[in-house]
Amino acid sequence: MQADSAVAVSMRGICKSFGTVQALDGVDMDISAGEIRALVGENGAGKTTLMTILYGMYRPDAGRMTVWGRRTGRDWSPRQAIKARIGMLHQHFSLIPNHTVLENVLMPQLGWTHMRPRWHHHRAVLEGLCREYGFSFPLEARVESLSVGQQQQVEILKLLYQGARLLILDEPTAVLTPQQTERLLELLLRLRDQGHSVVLITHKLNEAFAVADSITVLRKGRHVATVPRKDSDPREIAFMMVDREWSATPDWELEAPEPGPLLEVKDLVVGDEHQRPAVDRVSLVVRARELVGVAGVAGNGQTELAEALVGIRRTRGGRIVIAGQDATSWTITRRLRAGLRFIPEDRHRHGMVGELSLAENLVIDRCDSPPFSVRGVLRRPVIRQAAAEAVERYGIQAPSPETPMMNLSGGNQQRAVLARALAGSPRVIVAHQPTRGLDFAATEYVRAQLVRCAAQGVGVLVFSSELEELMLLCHRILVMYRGRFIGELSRDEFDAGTIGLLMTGQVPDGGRRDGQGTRNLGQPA
Amino acid sequence: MEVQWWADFLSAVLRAATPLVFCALGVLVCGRAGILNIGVEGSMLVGALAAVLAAVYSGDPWMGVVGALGVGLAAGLVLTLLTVYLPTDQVVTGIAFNLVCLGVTSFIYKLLVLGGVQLMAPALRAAQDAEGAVSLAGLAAAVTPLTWIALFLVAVSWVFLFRTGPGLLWRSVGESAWASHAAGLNVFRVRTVAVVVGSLLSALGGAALTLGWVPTFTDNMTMGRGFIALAAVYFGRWHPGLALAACLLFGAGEALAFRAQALGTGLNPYYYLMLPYVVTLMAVAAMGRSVEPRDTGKPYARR
Amino acid sequence: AAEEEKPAAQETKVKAAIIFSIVNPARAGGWDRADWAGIEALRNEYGWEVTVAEGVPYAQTAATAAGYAEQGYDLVIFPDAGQTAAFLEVAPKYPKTWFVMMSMCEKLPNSPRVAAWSPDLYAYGEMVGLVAGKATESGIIGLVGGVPVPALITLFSGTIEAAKFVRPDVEVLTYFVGDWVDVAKHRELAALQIQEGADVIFPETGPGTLGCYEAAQAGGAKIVGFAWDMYEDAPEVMLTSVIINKPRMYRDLAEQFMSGDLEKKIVHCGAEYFGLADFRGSLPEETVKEIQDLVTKLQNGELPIPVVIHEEIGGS
Amino acid sequence: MKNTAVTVKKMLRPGWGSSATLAVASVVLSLAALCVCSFLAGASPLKVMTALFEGALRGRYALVTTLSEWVAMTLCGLAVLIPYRAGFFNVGGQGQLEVGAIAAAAVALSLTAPRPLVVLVALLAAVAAGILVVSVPLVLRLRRGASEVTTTIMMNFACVQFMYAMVTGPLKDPESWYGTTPAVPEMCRLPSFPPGTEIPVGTWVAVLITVGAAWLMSSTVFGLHLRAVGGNRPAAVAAGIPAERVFTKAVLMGAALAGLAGGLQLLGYTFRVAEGWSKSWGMVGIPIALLGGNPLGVLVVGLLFAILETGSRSMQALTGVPAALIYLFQGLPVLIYLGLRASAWYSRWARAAR
Ligand SMILES: Nc1ncnc2c1ncn2[C@@H]1O[C@H](COP(=O)(O)OP(=O)(O)OP(=O)(O)O)[C@@H](O)[C@H]1O
Ligand SMILES: Nc1ncnc2c1ncn2[C@@H]1O[C@H](COP(=O)(O)OP(=O)(O)OP(=O)(O)O)[C@@H](O)[C@H]1O
Ligand SMILES: [Mg+2]
Ligand SMILES: [Mg+2]
Repeated sequence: MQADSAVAVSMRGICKSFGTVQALDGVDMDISAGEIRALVGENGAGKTTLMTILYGMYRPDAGRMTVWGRRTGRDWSPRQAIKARIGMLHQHFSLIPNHTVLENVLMPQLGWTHMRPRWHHHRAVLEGLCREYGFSFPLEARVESLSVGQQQQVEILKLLYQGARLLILDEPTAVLTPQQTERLLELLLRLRDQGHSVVLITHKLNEAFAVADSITVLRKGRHVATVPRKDSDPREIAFMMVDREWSATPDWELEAPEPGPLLEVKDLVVGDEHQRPAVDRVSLVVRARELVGVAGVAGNGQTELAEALVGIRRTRGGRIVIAGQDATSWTITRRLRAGLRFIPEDRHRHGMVGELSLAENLVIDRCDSPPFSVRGVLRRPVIRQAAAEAVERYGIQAPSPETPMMNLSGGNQQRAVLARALAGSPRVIVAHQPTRGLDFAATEYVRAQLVRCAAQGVGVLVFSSELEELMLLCHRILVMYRGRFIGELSRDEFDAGTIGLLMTGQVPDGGRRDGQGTRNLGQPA
Repeated sequence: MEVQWWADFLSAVLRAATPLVFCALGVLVCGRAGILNIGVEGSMLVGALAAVLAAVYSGDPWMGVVGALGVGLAAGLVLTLLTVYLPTDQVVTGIAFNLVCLGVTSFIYKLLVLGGVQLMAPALRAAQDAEGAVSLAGLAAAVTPLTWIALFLVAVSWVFLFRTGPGLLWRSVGESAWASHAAGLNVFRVRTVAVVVGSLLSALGGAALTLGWVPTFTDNMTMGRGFIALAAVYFGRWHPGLALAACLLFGAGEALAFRAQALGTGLNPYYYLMLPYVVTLMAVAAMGRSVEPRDTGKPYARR
Repeated sequence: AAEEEKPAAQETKVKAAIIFSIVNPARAGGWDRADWAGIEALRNEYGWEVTVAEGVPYAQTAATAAGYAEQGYDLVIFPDAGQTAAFLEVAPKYPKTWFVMMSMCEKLPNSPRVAAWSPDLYAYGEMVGLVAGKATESGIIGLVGGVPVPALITLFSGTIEAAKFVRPDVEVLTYFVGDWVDVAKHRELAALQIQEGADVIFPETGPGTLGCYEAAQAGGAKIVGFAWDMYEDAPEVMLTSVIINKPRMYRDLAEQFMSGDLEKKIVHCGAEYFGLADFRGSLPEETVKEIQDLVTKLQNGELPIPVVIHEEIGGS
Repeated sequence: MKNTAVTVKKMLRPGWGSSATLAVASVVLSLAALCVCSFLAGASPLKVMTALFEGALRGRYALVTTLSEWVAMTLCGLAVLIPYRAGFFNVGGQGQLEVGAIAAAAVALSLTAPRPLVVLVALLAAVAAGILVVSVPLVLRLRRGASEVTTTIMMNFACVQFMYAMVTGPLKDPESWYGTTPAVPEMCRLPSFPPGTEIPVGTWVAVLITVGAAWLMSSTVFGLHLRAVGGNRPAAVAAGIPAERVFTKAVLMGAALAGLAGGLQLLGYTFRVAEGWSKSWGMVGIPIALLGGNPLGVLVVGLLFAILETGSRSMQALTGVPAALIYLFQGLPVLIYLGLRASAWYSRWARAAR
C-alpha cells in the first residue's frame, strides 16, 4: 500500500442507523497521514459509531471510504483494517474476559496457521512495553480479574503491540492516572512524528488541545466542523458541540463539613477474587457536607473498597459504621434504606439492567415500597411520573421513559444511574468514577449534583483516577496504593505533582508522613 | 470368570459410550465457537440412516461412514444458514431441526420399506469379541474401530482447543464474538466451520450407533442420545476430557442397569434403568460449577 | 344389525380403519406385522378399503378413532391392548360404527357394535416354551421383553412352564428392556443373555426386536420369532417363528361382517390360532418332528402343562 | 394496488401483525412442502390438506383434543418461560409433568372424598410433585453451581423411568393387559365448562393462569425483580434485590405449572397414566416459550402448536400418509418462520414499512 499518500483516510457521506436511531447522517471526514485528530462531541453524537465503521466492524448504510488511497469494498472488515495497519482501542472494551492478558493482546496477530505461538518471545516484548508505560498487571492474569482501569490499559497495550499506523483511540484516558495520560499523549506525539496518524476521541478538551493538530466536532450524527487547533479555543469547540453558550467550569464554593462522622470505616480488610487482601486494614471517615476523594491508580483496591462499602463484596475484617450504627453485617437493602447510595464504576455491570426500560431502572431499588407499589403491585402511573421528573430534572435524553436502557447513549445511561442514586433521601454517596466517559456538559452536571448533595448535608466519597476532578470537588483527598492509604491531603495542600507521586507509591518528602504507618490516615486532622 | 465379567462390562460401556462421545464432541466444538448445537439429535439421526443406507448399497461399512459424513455435511450447511448467517435463535432452531430430521429419516425409511429393502447393513466388527477382552490388548481388539477414532478425536480436539493458536482463536469466538470480530477474525466463517464440524461429528455418532453397534435402522432410533450428549458436555464443563468421562460414566450406568437385572432381585426393572441418570446426577452434584462459553447461544449479527 | 349391513356391504366398498401405536407396522415387531398381514388379507381378498393410522400415541387414540367414526367408517380396528382405554371410551359414543379389538380383551364396551378377537397369550407362551425347550442345547433360554406389562408376564409364564415341561432342568432368563423401540438397548440385553449362556432367545417386543437378532448373529444364538414368520428379517439366526394367525382372525371378521352375522362378542383365540413357521433346516429333522407333535398335542389340549403366573418376573 | 402494497408493509411492521403474517406465510410454505411429500407418498394433496384442518378444528372430538393439547402446551410453555426470564433454562418440563400426573393419579385413585376436594388435592399433589422434581436441579444449581441443562435433562429421563415403574408396579391396573394405572373414577374427572359444551375446564384454568402470569411479570414488584435478576444479576443485587429468593421462586413456579399440566391432562383428558400416555408437551414447551416471548405470546403460539399437533395427526390417520409427515409438518413451519423473520429481506421490508 502507498503509505506516503497525504490523505490517510477519507470518509464521505457516511450514514448509519440502529433501528430507529439515526446515529450518523452523512458525515464527511479526512484524516491525513501524520496528524493527530481529536474527535469530540456529546454523548451519543456518533463518534464511536463513525470510528467503528472506519475500523470495519459496522457496515455504513451509505457513504464510501478510502484508506491509504484505496477504496474500501463492501467486504471492508476489521481483518482488512488491521492489514491496512489501522488499530482501534474500543471504548466498551473488546477483550475476552476469561482469557489471559497475553492471549488477548496477541489475538490480532495470531493467524490460523500459527499452531504454536511463540509465547515466550511475545511475553518478553510485552513485559518491556508494560514497564515502559507503567502498566501494572501480570500478563498471565485473566482479564476479568482486572479492574476496569487495568482493562483499559490492556486495550492500549494491545493497540501498541499491533503496530498500527492509524490509531483510533476511543476515550483512552478515561481511567488513566495523570502520569499515564501524559505518557500516552507523549507517545501519541512521538508516533505522529514518526508519521503515524491518530484519531483521539475524547471528552476532555484540554487533552484535545494539548496534542491534536485539528479537531473534528460531531453533533447528533452530523459533522459540524473541522478546525485546526491553532485558530480555535475550547470555548468555541464547546459551543459547536452543544450548540449553545457554555460557561467555563465554575470554582465550587464548598461548605464546611459538620463535625460528626457520617460514614466511618475502621481497619477494613477486603479480599479480591483470589482471596488476596485487596484492601488492607483501611480506615476513613466521611462527615456530613463533606466530599472526600480517593485517588489512586486503577487496581489498587478502590473497586474492592467501594464494593465492600455498599455491600456487594463481603469484608474480611474491620467495621463499617453508618451514622453511628454498625453496618458491617447489613444487607445491601438495609444499607440502601439507611441512605447509602452507590454510583458504580462499571455501570453496564452494576448500574443498570439493559433490557429494562429507563423508568424501571430508575425505581428498581425501591419499587418494593410505597409509593411505587402497594402490596407488591406496581403503580405504573407513579413510576412513570417519577421517571418523567427524573428525566426532566437530570436532563436524560431518551425517546421515552419506556425505552430500553441499553439503547441510551452512555452519557444518558450515566445520568440515569446518577438520578437513581440521588433520588429519595441519600445520606452517604459512594461515587466510583462518576463522570467516566461523559461529555463535559454531563460531567459538569454530575459534579454539580454531587456538590449540591453535599451542601444539603450528604457525605460523599468520590473514587476517581482523574485528579482535576478530585481537586475540584473534594475537601480531602486520600491516596490509595496497594490497598492502603499512603497519603492524605486537605484542600489547601492539593498539588497534582505530589498526589501523582503518591499514587505511584513514592512518598515525597514534602508530603505529609505519618508516624504509625498508615493506620489512622484517613481520619480528619 | 470375574475377569471375563469385567471384560464384557467394559466393552459394553465403550459400545454405549462411543456414539455419545462423537455427539458430545459435536456439541463441544460447536459451542466453543459460540453456537449451541441442539440440532445434534437430528444430525445424529440422519447420520445413522445415511450410514446404514450407504453401507447396505455399497456393502462396505466404511462407505457407510463416508455416507454419514456426507449427510452430516449437508445438515451442517443447513444449520449454518439458520444459526450463523440469518441468524435465528439457536435453541428453537435446534429443536425444530430435530423434528424435521426425524420426519425426513422416517419418511425415507418408509419409502424404502414399501420398496421392500432389507436394512441389515454390514457392521464394523471388532477384531474379536469380548471373550478375548480379558487383557487390555484384548479389550482394545474387542471394540470397534469407531471407538478408537472417538477416543482419538477427543485427544485431538483437546490439543487443538487448548494447546494451539487456532484453538485460542476458536474459543475466542465462543467467548466473545464482538471481541473476536474486533481482533480481525471472521466470526461467521469460524462459526460456519464449527457448525459443519459439529454436524459431521454428530453424524459420525449416528454411524457409531448403527454400524458400530446395531447395523440397522428404525424410526427415531437415536432415542434422545443427542440430548444426553448435550448434557454430558455441560457436565464436562465444555472440556473434551471431562465430556468423555461423562459419556463413559453414563455408558457404565447403562451397562450396570442391564446387568443388575441379572441379579434377579424382585425389583421392578425400571429402578435399575434409572441408574445411568441417577449416577450422572450424583456425579454432577459432586462436580458442581460448570461455566459455558459466554457467547454460546447468542446470535451474532453484523451491524 | 344384519339387515343394515348387507346392502352397505354390497353397494359400496367397506371402509375400515386400523390404529397402530407404532410407526411402520409393516416393518415393526412380529405382532404388528401379523396385523399387517391381516390388513393385506382384508384389502386383497375382500376388497376392503383400509386406512392405516400409525404412530398414534395412546393419548391420541380415542380422538383418532372418533375421527374415523365421524368420517363414516364402517369399522375401526384396534390391534393393541394398549388401546383398550380408547376402545372402552369411544365405542359407546358411536353405536353406528363397529369397533373391534384384535388383541387381549377382558370386557367389551357397552355398545351394540363391538367385538374382540383375544389371543390366549398363556397358550401362545406355552407353544414358544415347547419350541425353545426342545431347541436349546445349553439348557438356558433368554426371554427379552419390552415393558413388564401383564400381557408379557402371562406369556412368559406360559413359556417358562412349557419349557420346564419338556426340559425340567431348563433355566429361563427374563429381562426387560424398558421400552419397545430402542434397538441398541435390545441388542445389549440379548447379548447379555447370550453371555450368560442362553442359546435360544425369544424377543417379545416392538421395533426394537431387530437389536436382538443382531445380538444373536454376533453371539451365535438362535431366535424364536414372535407372532409372525420373521425369517426374512434375520435368516441366519431364525430358528422358527411361533405365528399368531391374525389373518385368520381378520378373515373371520370380514366373513362375519359381510354376511352380517357379526355380533357383540369376545372370540378367545386359543392354541388353534397359533402355529409354527417353517424351520428351514434350522434343527435336525427328528427334533422338528418332536416339536410339531407336541404342538399338535397342545392344540388338542393333551398336554398337562400347569398354569402358573410368575408375577415375580415383572418385579414390583 | 398501491393500497395493498401499503397494507402489506403495515402488516410487516415489527410487532404482532408482522409475526402473524410471517406465521401464516411459513405455514403456507410448509403446506406446499407437505403437498409434495404426500404426493410422493401417493396420497392426494387435497385430501391431506382438508384432513389436516378438519382434523384440528372440525367435529367435537377434534376441537376437544386441540383444546386439551393447548392446555398442556401453554402451561409447559410458561414452565419454561418464567424460569427462563430469571436465568434458569428449564429443560425438565417433561419430567415434572410426568411425575405430576403420577402424583395426581395416586391421589385420585386412593382418596375417597367429595369431588371438589379430591380434584383439588390431586392437582395440589401434581403441583407439589413438579416442585419436588425441579428441586434437585435447583439445589444443585444454587449450592453446587451445576448447570441446569444437564440436571434437568437427566431428571427427564429418570422421571419417565419412574413413571413406567409406577404404571407397571404399585399403581398398575390389575385387569389391564398393558402398563397403565386404572382410569380415574368418573366422579373426580374434570367437568367441562360451560357444562354440556365439552370444553375442558382446564382450558379456562390455563387461560387464567397465563393472564395471571402476564400480569405478574409486567405489573408486580416480583415480576420486575424477576426480569431484573434475569437481565443483569449483579446490577439487581447491587440494587438490593434478593436475587436468590426471586430466582428460586421463579423456578419453583415454572415447575409447579409443569406439574399442574400433568395433573390437568390426567383428570381432564387422558384419565390414565400409562406407557406412552403423554406426548412431549414438556419439550414442545421450549420452542413455544422462546417463540412466544411473553405469557400471552405463549398462549397464542401454544394454540398454533396445538392445532399443528392434532391437525397433522389426524391428517396422517385419515389419509394414511406416513407418520413422518407429522414431524415434518411440526418442524418445518418453525424453521421457515425463524428463517423468514431473520432474513435480510424481511428486515428491509420492515425498515421500508417504517
Ligand atoms: N449498537 C447500537 N445499538 C443501538 N443504538 C446504538 C448502538 N450504538 C450506538 N447507538 C446509538 O447511536 C448513537 C451514537 O452512538 P455513539 O456511541 O456513536 O455515540 P458516542 O459519540 O460514541 O457517545 P459517547 O460520547 O458517549 O461515546 C447513540 O444515540 C447511541 O444510542
Ligand atoms: N447491541 C446494542 N443494542 C442496543 N444498544 C446498544 C447496543 N450496543 C451498544 N448500545 C448502546 O448504545 C450506546 C452508544 O454506544 P456506545 O457504547 O459508544 O455509547 P457510549 O456513550 O460511548 O458509552 P459510554 O458513555 O459508556 O462510553 C451505548 O451506551 C450502548 O449502551
Ligand atoms: Mg462512544
Ligand atoms: Mg462514552
